Amino acid sequence: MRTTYREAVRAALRQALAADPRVFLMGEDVGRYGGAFAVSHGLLEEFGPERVRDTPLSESAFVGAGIGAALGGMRPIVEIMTVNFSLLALDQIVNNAAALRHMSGGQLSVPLVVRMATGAGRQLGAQHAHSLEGWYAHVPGIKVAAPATLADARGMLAAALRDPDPVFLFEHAVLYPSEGELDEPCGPVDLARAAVRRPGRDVTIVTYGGSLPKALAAAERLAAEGVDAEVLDLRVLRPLDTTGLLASVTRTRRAVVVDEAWRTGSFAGEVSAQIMEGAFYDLDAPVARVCSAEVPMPYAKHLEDAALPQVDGIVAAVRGVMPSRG
Amino acid sequence: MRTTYREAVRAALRQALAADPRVFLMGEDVGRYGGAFAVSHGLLEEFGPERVRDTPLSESAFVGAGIGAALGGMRPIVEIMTVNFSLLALDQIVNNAAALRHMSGGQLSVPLVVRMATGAGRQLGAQHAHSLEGWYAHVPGIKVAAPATLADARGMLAAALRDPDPVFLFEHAVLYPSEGELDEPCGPVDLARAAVRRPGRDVTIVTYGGSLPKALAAAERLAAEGVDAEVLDLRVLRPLDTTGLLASVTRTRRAVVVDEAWRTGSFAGEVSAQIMEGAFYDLDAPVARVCSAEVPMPYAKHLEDAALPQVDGIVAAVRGVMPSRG
Amino acid sequence: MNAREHGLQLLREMLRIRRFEEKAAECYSLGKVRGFLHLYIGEEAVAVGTMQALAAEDAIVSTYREHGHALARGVPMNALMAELYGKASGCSRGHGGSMHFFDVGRRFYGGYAIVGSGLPIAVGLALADQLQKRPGIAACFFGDGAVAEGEFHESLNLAALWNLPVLFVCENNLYAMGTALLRHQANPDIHRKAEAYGISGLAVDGMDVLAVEETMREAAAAVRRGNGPCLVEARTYRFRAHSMADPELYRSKAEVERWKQRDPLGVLAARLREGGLLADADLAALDREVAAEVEAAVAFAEAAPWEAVADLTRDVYGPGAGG
Amino acid sequence: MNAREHGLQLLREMLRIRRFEEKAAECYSLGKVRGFLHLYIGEEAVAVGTMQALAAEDAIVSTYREHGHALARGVPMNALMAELYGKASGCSRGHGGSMHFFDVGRRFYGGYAIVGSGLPIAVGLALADQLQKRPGIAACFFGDGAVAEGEFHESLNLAALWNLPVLFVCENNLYAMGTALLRHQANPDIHRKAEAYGISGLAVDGMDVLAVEETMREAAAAVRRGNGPCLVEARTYRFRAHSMADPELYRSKAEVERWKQRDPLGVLAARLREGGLLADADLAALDREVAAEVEAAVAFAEAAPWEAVADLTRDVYGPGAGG
Ligand SMILES: Cc1ncc(C[n+]2csc(CCOP(=O)(O)OP(=O)(O)O)c2C)c(N)n1
Ligand SMILES: Cc1ncc(C[n+]2csc(CCOP(=O)(O)OP(=O)(O)O)c2C)c(N)n1
Ligand SMILES: [Mg+2]
Ligand SMILES: [Mg+2]
Repeated sequence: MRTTYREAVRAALRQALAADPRVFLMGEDVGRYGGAFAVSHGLLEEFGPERVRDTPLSESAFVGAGIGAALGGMRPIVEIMTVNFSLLALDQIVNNAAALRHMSGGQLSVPLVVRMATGAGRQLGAQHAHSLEGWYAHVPGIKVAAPATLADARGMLAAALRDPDPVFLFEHAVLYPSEGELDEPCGPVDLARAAVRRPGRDVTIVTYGGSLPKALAAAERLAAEGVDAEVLDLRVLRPLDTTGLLASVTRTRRAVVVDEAWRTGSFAGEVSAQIMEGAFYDLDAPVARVCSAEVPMPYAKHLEDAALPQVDGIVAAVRGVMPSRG
Repeated sequence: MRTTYREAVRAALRQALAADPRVFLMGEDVGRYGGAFAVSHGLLEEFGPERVRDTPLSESAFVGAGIGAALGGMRPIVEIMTVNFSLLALDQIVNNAAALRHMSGGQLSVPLVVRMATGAGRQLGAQHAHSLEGWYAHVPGIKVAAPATLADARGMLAAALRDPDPVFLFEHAVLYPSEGELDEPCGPVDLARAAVRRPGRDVTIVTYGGSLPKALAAAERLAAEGVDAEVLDLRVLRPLDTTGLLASVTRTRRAVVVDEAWRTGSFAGEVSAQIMEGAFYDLDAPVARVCSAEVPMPYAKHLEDAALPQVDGIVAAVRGVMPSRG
Repeated sequence: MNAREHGLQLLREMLRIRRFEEKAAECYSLGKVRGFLHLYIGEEAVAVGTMQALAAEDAIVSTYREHGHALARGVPMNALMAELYGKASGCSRGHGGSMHFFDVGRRFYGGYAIVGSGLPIAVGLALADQLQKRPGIAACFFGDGAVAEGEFHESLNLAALWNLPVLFVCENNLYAMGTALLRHQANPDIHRKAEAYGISGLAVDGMDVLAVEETMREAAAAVRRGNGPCLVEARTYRFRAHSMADPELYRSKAEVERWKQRDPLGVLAARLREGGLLADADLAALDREVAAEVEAAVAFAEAAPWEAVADLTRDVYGPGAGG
Repeated sequence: MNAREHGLQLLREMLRIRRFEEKAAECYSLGKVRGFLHLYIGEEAVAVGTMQALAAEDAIVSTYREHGHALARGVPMNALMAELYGKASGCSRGHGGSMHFFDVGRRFYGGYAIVGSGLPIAVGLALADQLQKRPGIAACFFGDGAVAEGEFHESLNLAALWNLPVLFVCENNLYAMGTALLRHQANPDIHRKAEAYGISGLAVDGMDVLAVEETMREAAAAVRRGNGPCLVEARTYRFRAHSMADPELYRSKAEVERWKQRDPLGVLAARLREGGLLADADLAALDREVAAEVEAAVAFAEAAPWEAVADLTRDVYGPGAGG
């Protein structure tokens, strides 16, 4: 069936609400407004205000309330409108959601799902353009996934709701309108393995989330140049599928990591370090990174484009790690 | 003169307050209590409540007020009692302190200094044991430094106050009582270069902050085994002294990075990635990392010790990157 | 300035905001302005009335819905339109866009796009004035939705505790995006929350610019006298959608129409007419004058240069940044 | 249970807390207990009085100063002492220590060491009860210092807005670490802040366990009836330092002595004596009984096993954690 990333997430939400009375959705404007990105449009009418709850602007309180509700036996889906606002809830996430199980000696369980839009590319300026998935991936006790395809946009939510621990789903805002084919029925997908989105022999382009389409476009361009690039979608940043990552890189012996976060301290750095640790002797060239420029995201289109990873930059980086010919 | 890390920071604070009427100190219990770590003990009596200000428990508001006061022409020194509580102020730090200059087209300047205690090792449990320096180092627009010696504990504050941008100083709580010699007079130190704390030929142990003493102890142990380890103290995590880092590693051709943060997404990963990018062809072995176990820090001593980087683990990691001898 | 001049002045300021934003919306549909665009139309009386009570030495902190505050403060329309265009001649060199107008020379400390995050900044600006024994006060605009954020609470307590000169102006337009006041505030009587901090709270009809001016003069005077911060709730309404993306499913056309009966420009014009202070000719003249200013601003923005991509990371750190 | 039995019961509970903590402090100086240790001594009446109003189905959320709440809730003293020792038989397997006691079986959802961060958790627990139509309410303890945090404001608004069954118990001991109430609250009348959220607020003498019990029964009953959350301010005092590291430079010995005149154990004992409900023999018997329990707890903790280092990362993720 022809659908969009937005509709895929909505379908997953509808299915989850229909399937389990313990599931409810809460966040800013998820109800009457229909969701800042229209993801939850129609769900209030279908499931009512008890299960599709508009919250005040109180990120710390409603994320914390989601944690408490999970402790109390519910299966909350908390929507933080965008990752930018999640900074206000980080204490609840790092010190409570992630820590409660271990800190309580295994007594507590926090089956919470938190969804949020992430990323830049819409000319929203410095305060609305963050990509902090890498920060979240640093925290033990939570899981972090970034659906980059329609199937994952639909299937990761169900998988996250089955998980006994807090799962954070990062939906890149630029992906919501993207269209594609998706076939019924929709069940959960795994929250464990990276996926090869395009097989290739010469080099591995490692990426996730909103950068996947750019990586695939770059691979097409490179194919025309006779460079056969494999595109690996990490899918889950925590726990990272190191095995899948190393399997691809040891095969291609070259890698370029694409990540929309600022370069220094990006998750791309972690990926590079893990390749260093696990495949050093199999590398024919140093792993390269294509990340965002180290600047608060500017509003002007030409500046934002220049600050973000682009297909040209990925192509150039791949050329940089290939053996120089002729 | 014989002194402690704690007294060195206090001396720097006293000197700053005495030298510039625009400087003031604010934070929880910096005044009447004398500072949670007794760092500001006596300053209230010496400089009065206008310049040594106890704040309510309102991390977001008083960090934001520090930003506003800096915009208004002051030179605030904001103390966040520990990095753990700084999560509550991250929005102000990331979206305002770091972004205002660029976002305003260069009109605004935020000459703010934020000090905070960091790190684990005192059996305080999961909510009081974070090492988030790496997160801060990810953010363009701010500077991040970690004084590991008495001279830096004293000299970095003056340097930070001279800086036109927000500077974050991370003082590892375990270092406060550490003693040493420090000679007058005390001026600012640079906030630019990494420092070789122990020269060596065979391998570079890269570290910062509270892990420096462990790295030096490991180097001594290794010397006894005939391994001459260089110990590089990064000092400043942002902007990172990549030149100094690569100079050392290209010389020794081997590196082990020690970082108290959780391994995945640690700043140690960034260091490893930069070595990959800048010294790949000079490496005789993959760069190794010694970080904290991926667990919310447990209270029990034996568990916390097992979770944190220790001298034994550093020594073992260095042996792991050395050529195996007959 | 006599009553007529003053009245015309207020009308002109509100009209400048109205026409500027109508043009901005037009440019948005043409794709010349991008990103988020939050229109202030309907709320002009709050910005214009409040600015009457502020002096050059006062500092202003606003939100992402700050076109009106910037214009009323006197930031040149050319620089604002150029900012919407993303040009280097914009008030933020095109780095900020609609949500991030700045003009340090006029102590306009900017638009903040994280709801509630401007309040601590205003508290700090006021602290700087107090510590340097300067006469200025800090005026901080925010919406009813921001009242639910922890920073509202922390900032009012801190400002009150330290007796800081902050004029907290809550623009209560009854909605936080699509969430009605009664669905985000357990006690919707916002100005009464001042009591929790032991400060004075006032409410005013935000559609009546003269009422706003009077109340703000009173409040600002008290703050200036050193009575500590004051919280003023201006009851107003947003005539347009929350942003250009908002389908407005959460309110009825009828409700919007009812409020439009109290259009702040209409309310003032009627008042002036009653007093015989406004003639049709005056209105026509104002319209022409403002239309010309807006056209000039568009021409300026169109002709303005782009920031060079080579300068992308300039201004991330300051000149001579140590290290 | 008659008045005498009830009175002795309350006295016993307070004495258990007092003696448990005196022993904990002793063990701390011996280095057997480490990390932070925040004593509740002087505030016992609040925990014991409040627990009288709570049922098994109710949830409890506390702070890092939670020994008293855990004991009064019925968490076995052995498990608590073992936790202070960091042993695997501790109520949190030695992972938590003094600041992080948990007992999910008794719905004791733990000690939270980030000030204010327990409030949203309590709101969520109450939401879960409301959505599942369960009878329970959530009791949330926090200090006067926590009132300044944004989470206090956000949590009370959310709980009030959604009419959630939360009993917010502010233990106002006049200090946030070394910062006196008047230096951290612009309006120190904490229970009056309830008005900002349209809920009821009560204040009670936190040194009088019978008064606390009465007020909490009233408040809890209202919350149970579905009247929404309630904020109760218990006025109490911390006899000991904030933590074992605190030099107590911020208050006078005289002030502490004055408050000790109102020692909650003494206040209740005197009241019972007046009523002829307490004889010296009763006190002696209680003392012996509690001393024995404490000694047994220490013996248990001493003998308890350590968590195996091999299990360090067990319980970071749940069993069968997907993926
Ligand atoms: C912390 C935070 N959460 C959510 C948002 C998304 N958002 C932008 S404006 C808005 C509504 C704000 O309402 P209000 O404060 O009343 O201001 P108004 O738009 O009505 O002027 C929301 C939810 C944000 N920008 N910041
Ligand atoms: C968010 C946060 N900031 C600072 C601290 C350090 N701290 C621990 S307890 C405390 C004082 C809390 O006072 P109060 O809430 O009155 O509780 P009390 O200790 O008096 O019981 C402070 C500042 C913390 N734990 N969390
Ligand atoms: Mg509003
Ligand atoms: Mg207290």
